[in-house]
Amino acid sequence: MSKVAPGVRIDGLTVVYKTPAGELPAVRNISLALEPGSITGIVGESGSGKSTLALSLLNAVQPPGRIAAGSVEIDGLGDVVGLQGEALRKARGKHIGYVFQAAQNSLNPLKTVGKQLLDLGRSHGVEDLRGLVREAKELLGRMGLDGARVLDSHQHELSGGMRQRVGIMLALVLNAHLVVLDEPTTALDMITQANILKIVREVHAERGLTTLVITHDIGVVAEVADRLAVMYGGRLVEQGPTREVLGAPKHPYTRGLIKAIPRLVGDIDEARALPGRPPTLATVPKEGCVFRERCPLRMDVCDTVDPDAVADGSRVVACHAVTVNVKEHA
Amino acid sequence: MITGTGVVKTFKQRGKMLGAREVRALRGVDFAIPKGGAASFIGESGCGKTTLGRIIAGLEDYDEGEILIDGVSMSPLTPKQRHPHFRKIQMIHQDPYSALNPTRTIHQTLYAPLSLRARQTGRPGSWIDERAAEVLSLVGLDPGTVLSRYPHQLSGGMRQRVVIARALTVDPEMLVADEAVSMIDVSLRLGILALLKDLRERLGVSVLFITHDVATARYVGDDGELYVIYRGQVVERGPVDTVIADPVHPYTQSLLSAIPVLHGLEEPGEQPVTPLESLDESQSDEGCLFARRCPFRGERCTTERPLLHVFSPRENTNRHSTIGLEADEVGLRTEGVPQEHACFYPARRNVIARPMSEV
Amino acid sequence: ACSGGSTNKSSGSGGGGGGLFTTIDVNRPGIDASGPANPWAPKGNSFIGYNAMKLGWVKNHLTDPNQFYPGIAASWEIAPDNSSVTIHIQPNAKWSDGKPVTAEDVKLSLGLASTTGSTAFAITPGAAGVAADVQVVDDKTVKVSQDMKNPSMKFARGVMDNWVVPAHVWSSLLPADFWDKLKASRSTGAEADKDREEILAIGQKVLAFAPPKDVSAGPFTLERVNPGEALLVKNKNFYNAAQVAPAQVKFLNYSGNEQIWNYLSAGKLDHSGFVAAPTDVMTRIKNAPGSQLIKGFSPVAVGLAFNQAKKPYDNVHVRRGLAYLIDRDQVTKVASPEGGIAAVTTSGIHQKPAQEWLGSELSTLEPYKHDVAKAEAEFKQAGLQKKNGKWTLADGTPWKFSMHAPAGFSDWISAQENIKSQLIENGVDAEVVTVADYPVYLEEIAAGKYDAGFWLMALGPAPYDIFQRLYGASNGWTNVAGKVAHSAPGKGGNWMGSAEEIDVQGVGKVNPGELTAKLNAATADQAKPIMLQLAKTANQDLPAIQLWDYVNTQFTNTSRFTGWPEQDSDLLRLPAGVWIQLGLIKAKQ
Amino acid sequence: MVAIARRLAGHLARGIVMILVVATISFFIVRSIPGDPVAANVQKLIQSGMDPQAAEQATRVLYGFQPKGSLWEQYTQYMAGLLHFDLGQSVTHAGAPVTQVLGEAAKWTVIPVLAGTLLSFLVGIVMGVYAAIKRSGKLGDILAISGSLLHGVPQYVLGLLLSAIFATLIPILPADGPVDILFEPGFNAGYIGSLVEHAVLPVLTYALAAYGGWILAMKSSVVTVLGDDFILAAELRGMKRSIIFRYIARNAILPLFTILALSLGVLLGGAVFIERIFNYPGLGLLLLDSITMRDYALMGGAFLLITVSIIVANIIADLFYSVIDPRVRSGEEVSG
Amino acid sequence: MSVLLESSSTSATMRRNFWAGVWRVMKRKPSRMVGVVLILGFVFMGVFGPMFYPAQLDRDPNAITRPPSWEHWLGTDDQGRDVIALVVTGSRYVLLAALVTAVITVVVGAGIGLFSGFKRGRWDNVLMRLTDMKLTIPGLPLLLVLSTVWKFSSAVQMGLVLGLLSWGGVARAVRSQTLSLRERGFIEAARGLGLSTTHIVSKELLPSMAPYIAMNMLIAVTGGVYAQVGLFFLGVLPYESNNWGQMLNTAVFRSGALTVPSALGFLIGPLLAILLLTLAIVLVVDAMDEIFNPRLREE
Ligand SMILES: Nc1ncnc2c1ncn2[C@@H]1O[C@H](COP(=O)(O)OP(=O)(O)OP(=O)(O)O)[C@@H](O)[C@H]1O
Ligand SMILES: Nc1ncnc2c1ncn2[C@@H]1O[C@H](COP(=O)(O)OP(=O)(O)OP(=O)(O)O)[C@@H](O)[C@H]1O
Ligand SMILES: [Mg+2]
Ligand SMILES: [Mg+2]
Repeated sequence: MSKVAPGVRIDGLTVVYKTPAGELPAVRNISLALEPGSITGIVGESGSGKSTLALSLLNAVQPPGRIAAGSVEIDGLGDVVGLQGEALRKARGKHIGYVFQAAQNSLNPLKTVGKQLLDLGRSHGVEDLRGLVREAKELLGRMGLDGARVLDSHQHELSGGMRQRVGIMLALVLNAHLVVLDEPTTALDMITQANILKIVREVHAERGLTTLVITHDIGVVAEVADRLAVMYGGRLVEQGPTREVLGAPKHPYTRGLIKAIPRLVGDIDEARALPGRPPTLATVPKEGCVFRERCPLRMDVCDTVDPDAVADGSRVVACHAVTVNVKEHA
Repeated sequence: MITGTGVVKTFKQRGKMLGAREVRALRGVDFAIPKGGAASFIGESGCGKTTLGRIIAGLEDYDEGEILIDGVSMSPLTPKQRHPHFRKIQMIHQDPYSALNPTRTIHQTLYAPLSLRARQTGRPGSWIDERAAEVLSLVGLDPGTVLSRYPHQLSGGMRQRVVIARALTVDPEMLVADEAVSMIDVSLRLGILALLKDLRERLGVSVLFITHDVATARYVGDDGELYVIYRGQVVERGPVDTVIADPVHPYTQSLLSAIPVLHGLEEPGEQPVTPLESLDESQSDEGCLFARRCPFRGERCTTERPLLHVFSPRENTNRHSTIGLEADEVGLRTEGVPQEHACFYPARRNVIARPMSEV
Repeated sequence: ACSGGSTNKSSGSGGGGGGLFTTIDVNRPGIDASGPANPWAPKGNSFIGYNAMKLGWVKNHLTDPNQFYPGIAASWEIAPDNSSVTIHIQPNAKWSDGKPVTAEDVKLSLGLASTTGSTAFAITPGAAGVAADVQVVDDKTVKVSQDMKNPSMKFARGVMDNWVVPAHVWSSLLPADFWDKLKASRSTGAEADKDREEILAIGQKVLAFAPPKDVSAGPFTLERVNPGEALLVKNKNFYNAAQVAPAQVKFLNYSGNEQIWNYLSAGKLDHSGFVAAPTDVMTRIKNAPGSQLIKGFSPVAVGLAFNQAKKPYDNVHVRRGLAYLIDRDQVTKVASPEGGIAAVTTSGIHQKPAQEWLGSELSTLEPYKHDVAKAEAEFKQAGLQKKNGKWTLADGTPWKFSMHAPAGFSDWISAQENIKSQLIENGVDAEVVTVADYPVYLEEIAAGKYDAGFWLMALGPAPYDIFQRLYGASNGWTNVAGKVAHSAPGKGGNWMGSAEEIDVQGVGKVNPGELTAKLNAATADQAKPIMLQLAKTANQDLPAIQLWDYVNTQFTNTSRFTGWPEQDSDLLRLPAGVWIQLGLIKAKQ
Repeated sequence: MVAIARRLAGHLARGIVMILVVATISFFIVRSIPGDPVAANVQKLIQSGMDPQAAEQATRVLYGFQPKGSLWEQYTQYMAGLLHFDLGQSVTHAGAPVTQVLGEAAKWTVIPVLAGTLLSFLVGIVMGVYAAIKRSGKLGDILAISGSLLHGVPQYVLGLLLSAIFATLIPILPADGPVDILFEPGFNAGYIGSLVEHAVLPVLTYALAAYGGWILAMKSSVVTVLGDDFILAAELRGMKRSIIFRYIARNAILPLFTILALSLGVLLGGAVFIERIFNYPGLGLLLLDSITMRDYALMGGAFLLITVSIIVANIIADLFYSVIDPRVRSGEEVSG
Repeated sequence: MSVLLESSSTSATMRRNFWAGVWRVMKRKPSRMVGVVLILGFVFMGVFGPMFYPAQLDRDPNAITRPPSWEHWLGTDDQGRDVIALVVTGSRYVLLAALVTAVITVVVGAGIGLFSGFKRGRWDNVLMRLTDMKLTIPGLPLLLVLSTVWKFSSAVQMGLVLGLLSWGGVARAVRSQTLSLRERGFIEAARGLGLSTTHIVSKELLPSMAPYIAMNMLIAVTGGVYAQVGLFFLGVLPYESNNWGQMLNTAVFRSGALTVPSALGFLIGPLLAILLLTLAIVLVVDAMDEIFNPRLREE
């Protein structure tokens, strides 16, 4: 097992769900690269396809969904889309750690954390189970918990924040170097959230991970991520270094989103809501730009042509209006 | 004008024959919300915000204390007598999905309270439909398209607007919005907040805003008051901007420190406060409720319970004092209502993030 | 009228062939595994004729109640005036534990019988046919004398028809002063009341008494019991053991007739008493290998009895009309095809003994053959009206003939259902109503709640018993200490409500209750003319329409055992255990 | 542990109150049954040819076991007896204590009910898992519909059909009581073989009747658990299939154990039909007999015993639940 | 105008949508159609069936308990009547009693459940203890004991008693539904708006539970049929000349249906009726499950 942070290259990924109205894409033609050792954040509103994208990294899209096209290349694993059976199972957990969206409920209510840890060890053929427990205790201690006590507890004896930390521990304990965190702080209160985010940052740095954080809260990404990707209606509309994107958002959706966040200081009247409402799987336009209905920069071309993701230095934007500007500038 | 003094609420958990457990949800809360005014309650999960909101909306009884609605005391009244008073206070639920009956159209949903209102005020039946259209327009919905729909045919934001419209059918004097936007898509949240603000301005409805997101509190009523609640006690209160910009209670400071910083747009505060441990409801009630988690606690904190009192700049000259703000400067910020807190060792700390441009 | 019993004249060979005799106790569904081997216990595990012995076995002769097969008693002498009966115990009778059966055993048993209630040993003051004294003549002889204040023809029967149990097991139940107490209890007064209470208390102990082990003087002893089943093994000490063929007797589980049908059609049972069975089932049973049906007389009939306190049943023409209207052959065919034969008259006597009692007079009685025209004539005479093909009461109000039967008496219900159909087809509206169970039925019918209900009658063989059902307590006549009294309809249990005196064609005015009471003490010759008068009365006045006379049908199987009683044998009225102990049954070679 | 003890104490207290109430109800229902058993018995004996006076005496002896005194006195007597597990004496069983008669019958109910329930439980949960996994296919549909049908059809229909098939058309199995008397009771092949042979039909009926319920319950339980996040989480952690299967099974079976304990209690009372059809001398048949025989004490006793067994089953179910579910164990309220 | 709006356009479209949904669900599995047809058949049989036969069924004393033949498809009974005719004419009593049972079960159960769940507090406590007790006392044994006290003299009375004995489960379930609905914001909102309890219960709570209650009602119908047929079968009830349970009882205990195959038709008749009724209700409940499932209504 490699001890270095792996890089991930998602290319042209499309995931569809089978619905009464036919197969509809929840993730459409997404390309994204996770640099080894970086923290990437993906933001998007409910239903924009974040979780689906995250599950694709483990080739774990649940039926009635399936990966319809594209590849997910992970260093040391190859294309996970092609992985199957035991190979896939071994990759999960050992290679890729996944912290569940509802980590609150990601533990078997009938078993203690310790027993589940041992189950995990056995599943992955860990011979030195003592060592595994030691490692787990250490990780938990690292996150400010009393390891021995936590391992002896059942899920219901742990608070939300503690469960989330146990989830992180279970994702890391097998020494996975790619970690996916799906909404790691949703449903936690602010102080706990801050705490968890701090832990994520620290563990990331200490263990040399490649981390993907998924959230609907731009603040969370801003806190932890080096790179930021914005999803809308199953498309990746903008990506780039966090500070750059936040400081100078290019895509009209990103701009609107940032504008819509009330801040602690400054003129509150500057904050503006986006008009319209986010699409659902059924209402997302079949062709053309997914955002055009709510877009202030809408052009004729938006109705028919889905904008390509165009790279501009470290930034990538998928918008006709922006691309035109870039071209004009050029 | 709605005021409460010393409101106490204790839940006795039933179902266990011998081991009944008590949850002290509110431990003597004072508040005052003027007509057309705004107040926001913030605090960690489980600190009693919802309970207080429900008590104010008359949906829950309180054990001790006094609530006055427009000067009428509620305590001596029977539940039936309280009703017309509490009707003036309407609750907006956190979850717009469950707040609407899925088996009834929006028209039916609005029709019921309106016809009741029509009967009470002796208005004709035709008024009902006019009024239904009117309240929907007030919340920014098109009556023509919305009236005949079922809730599941509407988006979350629209649903929440319908909920607000329904509350408006009885001409309330106050809306209690309990986490009214936390379940709504980020891009739509501001719309609802703006609506509440707009209703305040146009209809003179006061708004009680319950949230754990301090910034949204600011958006609904920057002229209102902010109450910081911790384990059923108000630990700090004052004008919204004052408390946000210059919190003195370590708990308030912890809350504000925890707000994520938009790196790239903002600079973090210089003196962030992190609690020593996480919230544990079973901790002892003795002394200051925050004492165990407080990085600045002193001896007094573990033995004596601090009570809410007006912050005076002189207090600032304690051993923890950090950046010394000028006394008059403080005085300037507290216009109208004073900033109050419940801490033996209050100190201003620079905890919140500020926009780059300001720094 | 006395008869000598045959002592054990064993033919030497025979019997003893061994083998398992499989049977069923039709009188006792659901053998109780916890029941004691106590013949008095209602759910005890004493099986008549097998491990429970009586002094003698009553033959139920057509006209003479005092004929017996020998049991514990080898022979007996009945005093000509019926004042006493002297019993000689089988000389070599022994209990299964080897002790001889003695006169003391018999005396104790008769004492026990008086605590639990027995016809000849009743402690009710004034009862008829009660023993005055029990005397041990010698080790093997007992003499029982009758209290002649209110004598009964059936005294000897009342004495002989009693269980005999071993004194060395049961004696602790009777206190030393018991016999004095018993005597004292027969008088009236507070003292006697107290004695009676004490005796009843002993009776309760007797009923509940559980001998630690079955000690029997019968051909078998109880080996073990299951819920519903019992196994008995041969008693080597039985006086006639050499003639007892089966080595074991197995009583099969039985809680409903359908179970017996199954056993019989599978040829599993060597013997079973009568159970009602539909024709198809009967055919199937008959077709089972070795299956054999033996039929004999069963001293009982069923009738449709009226409550004459209710209109229009007070009118004899209505009753007669109904008698003509009901096709008794059809009823019997539907309800009891094998277990009954349609009654030829409705004289109140079973047709078999009727021939004995009435002789040629029987043919002069009106047979009430199915005849719609006659029925209509009778109805018209009663003043009933026919409107739109439906009979109504005289005043034009609707008439619905309502028949009651206890739930679970399926042949009765089936018969009533058939009668209902017949009546409706002829314009008489009718219904069948069932009552939760037999006890309630009896109580309610006695309370006069029904128009009409089924009623067992012609209970033989004693002449008094035969008519007691029609002209006894249920019809107003009671016989206390030899005195006959009549109570008005609706009072004192009189629900039938016949007139006290009836003008009978060719006889004149008769008081049927008094006539019936006379039968109690009449000899066979004295009884004959009375029986004729009563038969005429019953047939003319119709307090009940006699529907069918029961037939005693016994199921046997010749595959494993032979020597079964002949058709019509009086043995058929006794349990198969008696056949075995008398040495009739032989193992098939 | 303290939590469990507390729970137990609470349940026991409630159970005892329940038992007293039920005893009271059954006492008064039984006493209000119309029909004077004494008068009725006299009539019956007379009909069977006994002299009226003798019949009266015999009846008085027999019904000497009937409690005397005013209704209230009888009631207090009855309740006092109850404290000593004394339910009075049976009339039809010659004054044997009701408890003894009940005990004898109970074993014949308990054994087949237990066997039938366990059999159906085991088969039912396996098929339930299957039905849950294949729930969108034809097989799942067939399993579910047949399960509902078996669950819906009353016991006596199944009993009669089985009896018609195996005892009448192809008579290969006995339907007459619990064991053949010819075999010496004890641990010998003949006796046990006979026991088993006789139990086949009743047990099969119990099993078939209960099977439908299990398959439905297990299916819905598995479907619920399959939707639980922790199963997906385990999968995403790369847990072995066998371990995940154990997780699903254990979590899905948990609620069924409660139903299992409860159903055992309920089945004791529901045995009437099966015992009647197969002539199995258990509690149900005893109750039925005691009703037709008007044996008050026995009727009340049988009814009470059946009810008590349900109450006890309730308590056991709950305790059981507390032992295996850690959430309850620590005193947390899981559901209402 | 408002009334117009409410009753015509909206509810008309709603109804149309609803029926379209029903049709879709039905079409998905043809077996459900079979269920509906069967139920309609039973209803028809109960209402009109007896009219096709004379009040006094034809009988033939010479053809008692005959096996199935061309004349009598399921043979004849012990009085020589056609078994099918008996099943049809007997259905009225059985179904009527079952209907009464179901109505009472549902009305009492839902009433108590609603009241208890809505009022909560002391009343809830008392009622639920009562319901617990009700549920603990086993139904069949209680019925057996009761059958000795009660005179079940008509179908309606029969249904009444059965109904009064079986509301427990519905009450418990409705209560828990009420409790959970009560937590839903819309009930609380209605209270906050000052709407009357009548309105809340009848317009807000009941419609949400209607499908559930309807399903319970169907299930209660089967329960009612089973219980009474069972009691008649055991023979603890007064004789009814025309009743499925009575047929079973007569067939088994009198006509030897379990001994001779010739009477098997007599046994099969009522058994088949019960099986078909069960099947019908199972299929329809399965369909209802899907029709009323809100998730499927969303589409
Ligand atoms: N099992 C499924 N069947 C059909 N559609 C599905 C399924 N799971 C998800 N979807 C649809 O796919 C889209 C993307 O879902 P996904 O869960 O990835 O969104 P998300 O961005 O994670 O949202 P959230 O913030 O609510 O978690 C949504 O429109 C959702 O409705
Ligand atoms: N009905 C109730 N019964 C018992 N305890 C209750 C009840 N309602 C609230 N509580 C308890 O009272 C305390 C305060 O609850 P409340 O819901 O008011 O908190 P909150 O501040 O609104 O929390 P959140 O941010 O999670 O909504 C909590 O400990 C909660 O568990
Ligand atoms: Mg998601
Ligand atoms: Mg809250």
